[in-house]
Amino acid sequence: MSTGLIEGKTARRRLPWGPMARMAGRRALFAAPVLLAVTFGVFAVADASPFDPVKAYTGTAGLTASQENLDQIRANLGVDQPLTTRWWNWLTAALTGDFGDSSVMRQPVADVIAERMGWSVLLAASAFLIAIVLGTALGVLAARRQGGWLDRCASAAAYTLEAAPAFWLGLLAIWFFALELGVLPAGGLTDTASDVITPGQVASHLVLPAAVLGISQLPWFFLYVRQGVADALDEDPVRGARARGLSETSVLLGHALRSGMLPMLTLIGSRVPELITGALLVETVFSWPGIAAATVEAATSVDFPLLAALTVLATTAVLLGNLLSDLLYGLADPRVGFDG
Amino acid sequence: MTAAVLSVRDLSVRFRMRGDRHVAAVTGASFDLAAGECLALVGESGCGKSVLASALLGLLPGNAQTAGSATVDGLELLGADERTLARSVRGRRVALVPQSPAAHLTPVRTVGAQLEETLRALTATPRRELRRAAVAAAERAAFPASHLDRYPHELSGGLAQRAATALALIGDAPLLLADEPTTGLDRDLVNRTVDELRRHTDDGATGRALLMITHDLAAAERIADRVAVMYAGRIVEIAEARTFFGEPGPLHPYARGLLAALPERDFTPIPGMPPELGDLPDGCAFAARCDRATGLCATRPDFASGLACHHPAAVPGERSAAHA
Amino acid sequence: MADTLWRSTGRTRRSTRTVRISFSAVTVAAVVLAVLIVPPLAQLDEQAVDLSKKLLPPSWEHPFGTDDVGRDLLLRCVYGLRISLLVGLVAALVATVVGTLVGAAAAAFGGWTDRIVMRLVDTFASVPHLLLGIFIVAMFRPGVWPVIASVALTHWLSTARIVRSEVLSLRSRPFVDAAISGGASRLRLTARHLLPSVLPQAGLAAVLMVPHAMWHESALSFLGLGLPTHQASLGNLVQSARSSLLAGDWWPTLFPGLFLIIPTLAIAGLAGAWRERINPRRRSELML
Amino acid sequence: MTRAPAAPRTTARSATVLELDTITAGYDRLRPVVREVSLTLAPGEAVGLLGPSGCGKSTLAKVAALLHRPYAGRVVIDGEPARGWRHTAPRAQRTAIGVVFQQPRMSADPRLPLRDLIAEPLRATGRRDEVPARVGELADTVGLTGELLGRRPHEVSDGQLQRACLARALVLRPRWLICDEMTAMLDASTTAALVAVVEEYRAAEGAGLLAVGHDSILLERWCDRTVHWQTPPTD
Amino acid sequence: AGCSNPESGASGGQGEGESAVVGIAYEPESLSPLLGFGKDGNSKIFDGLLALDGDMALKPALAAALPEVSEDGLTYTYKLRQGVKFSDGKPFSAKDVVFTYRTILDAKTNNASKSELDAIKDIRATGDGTVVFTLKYPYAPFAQRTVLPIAPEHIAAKQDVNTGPFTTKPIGTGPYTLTGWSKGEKISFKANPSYWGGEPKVKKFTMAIIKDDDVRATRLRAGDLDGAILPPNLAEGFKSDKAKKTHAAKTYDYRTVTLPGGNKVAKDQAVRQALDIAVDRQTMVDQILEGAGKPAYGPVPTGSEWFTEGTERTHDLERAKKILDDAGWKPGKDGIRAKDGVRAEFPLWYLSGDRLRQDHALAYASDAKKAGISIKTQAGTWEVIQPRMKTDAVLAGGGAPGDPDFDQYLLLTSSLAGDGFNNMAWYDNPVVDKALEKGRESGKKAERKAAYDTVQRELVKNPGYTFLTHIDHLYVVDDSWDGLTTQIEPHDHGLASGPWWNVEDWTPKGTKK
Ligand SMILES: Nc1ncnc2c1ncn2[C@@H]1O[C@H](COP(=O)(O)OP(=O)(O)OP(=O)(O)O)[C@@H](O)[C@H]1O
Ligand SMILES: Nc1ncnc2c1ncn2[C@@H]1O[C@H](COP(=O)(O)OP(=O)(O)OP(=O)(O)O)[C@@H](O)[C@H]1O
Ligand SMILES: [Mg+2]
Ligand SMILES: [Mg+2]
Repeated sequence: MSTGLIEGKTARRRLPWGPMARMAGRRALFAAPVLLAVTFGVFAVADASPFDPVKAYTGTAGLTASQENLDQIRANLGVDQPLTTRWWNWLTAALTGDFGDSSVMRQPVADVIAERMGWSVLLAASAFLIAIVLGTALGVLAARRQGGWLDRCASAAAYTLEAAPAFWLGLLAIWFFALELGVLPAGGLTDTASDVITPGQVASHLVLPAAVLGISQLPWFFLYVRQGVADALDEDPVRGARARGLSETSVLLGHALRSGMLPMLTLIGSRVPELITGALLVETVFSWPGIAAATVEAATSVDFPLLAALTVLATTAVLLGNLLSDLLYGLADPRVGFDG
Repeated sequence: MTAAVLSVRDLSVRFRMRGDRHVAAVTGASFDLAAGECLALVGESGCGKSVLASALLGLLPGNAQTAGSATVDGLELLGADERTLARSVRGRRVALVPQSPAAHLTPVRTVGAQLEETLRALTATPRRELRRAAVAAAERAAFPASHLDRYPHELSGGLAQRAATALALIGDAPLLLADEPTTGLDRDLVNRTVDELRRHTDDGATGRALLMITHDLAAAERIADRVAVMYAGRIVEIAEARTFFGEPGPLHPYARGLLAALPERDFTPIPGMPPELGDLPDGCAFAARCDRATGLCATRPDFASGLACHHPAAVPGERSAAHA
Repeated sequence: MADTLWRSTGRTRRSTRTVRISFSAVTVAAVVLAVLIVPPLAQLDEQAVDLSKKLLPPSWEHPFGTDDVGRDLLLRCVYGLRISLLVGLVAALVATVVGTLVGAAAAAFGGWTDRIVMRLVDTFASVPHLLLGIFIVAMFRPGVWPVIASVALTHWLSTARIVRSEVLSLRSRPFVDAAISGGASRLRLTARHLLPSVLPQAGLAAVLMVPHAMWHESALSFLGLGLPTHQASLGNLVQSARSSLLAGDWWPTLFPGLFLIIPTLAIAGLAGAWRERINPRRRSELML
Repeated sequence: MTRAPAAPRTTARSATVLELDTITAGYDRLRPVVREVSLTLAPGEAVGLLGPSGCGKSTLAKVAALLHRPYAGRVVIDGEPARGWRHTAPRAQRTAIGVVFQQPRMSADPRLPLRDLIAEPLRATGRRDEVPARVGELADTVGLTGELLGRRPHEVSDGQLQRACLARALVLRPRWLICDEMTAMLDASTTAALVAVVEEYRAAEGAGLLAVGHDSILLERWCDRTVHWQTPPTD
Repeated sequence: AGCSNPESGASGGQGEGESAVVGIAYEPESLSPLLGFGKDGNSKIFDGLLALDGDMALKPALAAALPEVSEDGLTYTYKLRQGVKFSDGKPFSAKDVVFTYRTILDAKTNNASKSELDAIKDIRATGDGTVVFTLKYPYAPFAQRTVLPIAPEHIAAKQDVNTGPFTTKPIGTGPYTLTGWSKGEKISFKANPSYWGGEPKVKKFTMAIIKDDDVRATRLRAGDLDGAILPPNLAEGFKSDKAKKTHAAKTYDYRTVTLPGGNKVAKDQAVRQALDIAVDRQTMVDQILEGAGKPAYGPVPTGSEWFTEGTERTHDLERAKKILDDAGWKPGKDGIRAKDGVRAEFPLWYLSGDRLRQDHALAYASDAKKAGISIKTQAGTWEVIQPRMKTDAVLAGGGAPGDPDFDQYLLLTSSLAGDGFNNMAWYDNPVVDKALEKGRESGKKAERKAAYDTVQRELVKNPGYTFLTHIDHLYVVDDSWDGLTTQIEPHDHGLASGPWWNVEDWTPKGTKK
């Protein structure tokens, strides 16, 4: 029945690279002003905050130090200059590749980031993967049998998890897996007594923090997938797919999930800030030598160079996350397009 | 007469509504569909045609209740569990061309992808061959292959209709339910599509049957063996297509009115309005609109010899028994 | 047709559904009553320290037991719920309203408005939440309102993005064409056709925000920037119960934990019922 | 000008036409669907548009209703060329044209009961007070009985929904009416009834009609003239 | 290690007890002595000229003997130990000592504790083996200050003192060398084989930095740690664990409430006296500290040789009420007293997040209420608290062992009122001022003792602070080493504190392998 003539024209629809590239380009252009605004904002807010860099720098010794001594250190650190000067100096130096020295870490910021960034990314990426995959899987299963026991348990657990601070989860996880079962190490990047970093050790030390961080991020993914899929299951396209005799799996994954996962894709981008917050807490609880844990310290000790660098990193992560989710969204829903 | 592909007995569907009321969308429908037969189901909008089709596929909304029985190949469809329906009824025993085809396609996937998926689910097409098979399936319903990579919202109304037909033809199901399969198509395409449907019915070695719900009486005349007329949830007449469209014409006053409303005939609507399905009269539901109605019509006429009317236009006995 | 045997097709469980709606409603009502009425009526001091009654297990005198400086936990839970609900509800409400409006506006206008607004949102989102929270709280005296502000201001971003992308997807539906041709202004289109469709998404975010805000508050307290740790808030109570739990005393954790979770589940239950009502098709049943 | 004049317009004011002037439109600049199509609709005139499926009739209808920006050409409504499209078109121009869309399921907001669906344009244009009277009157005309009005789109049949869509198109008393395959899924009786409704409306208001369809018999019987799409379908 | 966790077998190659992992709560800002690291001794990586032994007595370290002090107390001469090498193999000499002290005193050096060396006028090396300090004024406790670690000139001098790599990768003469510092995670040390005091038996020593008490306790229980510092309520949980021993270090660490001179109520002598006896110190020790501590009546702990016998106060609510009655503070309707229209109430701040201070503050407020004084507890960070210290009470902590001058001078001298965290209560008592000056300058022990007795008696008459408790620091450690002792500890938990102050002297129990 089919003719060769028609077949010539059936080359598959290619990914819309052009619009995607244009969107990415627009985002890249926007990134510069966003970064400028964010770093300046952070400098300004940190400057207006009551935290004192000198006090943080000197630690407990500063409590009994004389005022003269403190003033001298303030001048030495250069934090007595006005805010705009400091920001401008930082910016110009940063553009030449010099990110300054961190007063908290007592190390060049570039070194701090080089040493720690990788571990944070590893932790956050594994956690995110866990959250997305597990959340989606559970969400689909729960939506399939709305009101079933799995749905009820998982939903109640999701709201409970959302109410449970990451500290708590971490502590419980340590208590259960490291203490009661003794199967997983309780913290650190490697065994505390070991000095070498081997992939095996890192992997076993990664399990708990990544799981805790992942699970703390899970409720949003789970509940949005569940709601999206449940709604989609009630709509005509799914009715159509059912009528065609597709298997339950195809109906769920190929139709209900495909239409219902759109909010979840958005979450990929918009949960990045929460992920960073979570990483910050989890790194603290598990003594994970990542960079997120340094954020609070950098903030409360007004360590401008480190704070600015961390902000740049966080901003980049957020922008990339959002770009990724908008690209995925545009791909997943052709009606949205690549306009943003 | 060959064994019935579809056998419907006393099928009723009602919807539970707010305030404990019910809408009786289909009431006591009984008919058989033999292998190789094509039945056209006609009736005014809202009389329950689509609901009847949905009931056969187990695709009614959650507030629906069914009664009666319907069997295909000896398998009881009503009350079958979701698993049976999904694994061995839908697409495989009973295929559907839905009425709003665009709304029944998943908006975020291309037509081609949905065709290929259906092919994979219903036939043993190897992965490599999928595209080719999809093109062929599309071709059957006159869906242009160049539009396979379009998303449903990028299709014109007629294209979406053809896509839906293509999807329904894939499974080679013994029973094909086509709900308004010709909307949005020009006359050439209508003819082509209904011919394809007819061919599909005739081809089947094991015997296939077609239930075509349509308002397009010309198309019905073209392919249908018999015509069933539905009014207010009930089947009021089943007749041979030949006699229905030709002489002596339909017997039920309602069916006659329906034919008379055609633009090529009087182009005048049947006066009055169909009764609300939530509040049906005890007697003949058409009585209020019928110029032949008498006091007798306050009791409901039984469905006998293919007709449910106290005052048919001609004597039913003069026609050959229409239903199996 | 009385004799016809009707089979239902939907998997409806109406009875449990009503039970659950009423359970949720009663819980929410009880909670509201407890936090509004009990404290002013009781005139008890939830701060009263009595070192001789340290860590007593639940008893008639102290139904929830006492904490590690001998304060009555029942009283503290009720007071804590009062503050936490205030934080949770207000923060969730503000975040949801702001997020929904911004997201819907960005998508409804589209083009450059959308781009610029969303980059502003990104800018906001880029400063880590806790950091922004720390600064906001640090700049004011510690107290409830800075905490609420810091939680609300950092949490509307997800909602905004979700609402925006849903609206974007809705914007090209044919019924939008119909509305435009019916003379609907952009505002009307958004308010009447687009927003109601995304409300369930925003509502879910709001419900999730309630418990999240409560714990966010305690995270700030943990860093020394939230409510004072002696002040009873559910977050604080759960937080400070950690070490008691390690020592084997379960009640300082359990009761505040339940106080945190049960109202959340009840609110979620009501939100589910509401979603079902406004959803044109959902008729299966009420979910949590 | 939000309200169309009640009295039929006289052809004397030649400005009161709906004119599509060499319209080129589509969804891909390189391969437009509609190429240089011109069409003029005089007041009170009923024009049928016939053409093969997928040739671009609905696209043209959307252009005429100011819902789709053409790549080239202009639309003139009552002597005023359209300057904006969709939301940027002035409300008076948008509402001067009533549209019945091809697919009722897709063009109805699933959360509005039929009553609100019909009333929506009145509310959107700030004419709330007319709602009860006008909705009741129109529902009667198109044959929607009481209880149906309270149902949501997924609770009624496609034909019933199409009636509501027609009522919605008429509710603002537009001077121009575009019916895109309005009767495609309706039975003969309902078709005849709805055509009668439209004709009655046109007789009362003097509105012009563009009826898109495939059924040449119907269009010929219904319209003053029918136009056959010249260009072959794009694919 | 005494680890029960099978995973930590990876510590590899070490015999039982040759490696130790301890959990600590504080992390040094820097590891450079020039910036203040290890200024109180026991820095593991470094040695000072002198060191403190278990009884807090000075003993020679890099100096060959205790210093010779001139008659006028202005010149200190140290003979250096010969043959000591830095761990990089370079010899230690007098110029390293001179370099270290001069650099610390340099204005460009960001060392916040340089004022502790305020008395130094000059330091020089005479010959290779001797260093001589000259002081600006006689300063009796000066020798105590020379426990501060000596940095190698040949490395540190070449770098920026504030930011150079030496601040994180130091080299010293001490018993251990640093093998890694992963900030926020751990600091690890390896025994220095060429240590002048002999190679330590514990070959590997790791300090895991775990700020959260609960996490530390959990990891200790999980076998991840061999020892850890714990707050009293968590240490309690290890009582039944036979394999672990709890070491309670006596301290100078006190908790006190400042009664600021700028507050109308708190400056009233009757109020101060009443509060001083209205508080139930023993209950605080028993309930808040789980018995691990002592009531405090002043900065000097009971039992110290500097403590003035007879200044203990007993809890006596009735007398407290009477004092207030007599002074005209009359109870109002709600039980809160007032005098001349001034209600007896003031706020009390504590550092938020500090559980121990919070509990002390709450208990104090509740005791005060019984006497008719309303104290409203409030929490904040130091940024919030500091500007309010002149008028609001603060739950403060402090205490330095060694010389009584170290904290009493800063705490009580009126001229230091409002100077940072010195004299937080704005205490102003000329008698005390004079006695403090005397104690600081006099070289004679008896004279000094008399002076500090005066201070303590004055604090009974006019208690500008309500001292509450002296806190024992609790360390739970695996029982697999001999030789564990604790020093008397200061308020801060530096790296130097805990049973591991002399980890270099530990010997694994029952040397099995
Ligand atoms: N949103 C869209 N994006 C891309 N292509 C589209 C879109 N809408 C329609 N098309 C294509 O434009 C062509 C014309 O569509 P249109 O709907 O105008 O046809 P039509 O004449 O109304 O056909 P029918 O009679 O089948 O309704 C078709 O090929 C269709 O696939
Ligand atoms: N979910 C529902 N709830 C209540 N009533 C419904 C529901 N679905 C359909 N109905 C009613 O059932 C009746 C039959 O509907 P059905 O869709 O079968 O009509 P139809 O004969 O297919 O009409 P059309 O030709 O317009 O498609 C209609 O009156 C409709 O209002
Ligand atoms: Mg139908
Ligand atoms: Mg069309």
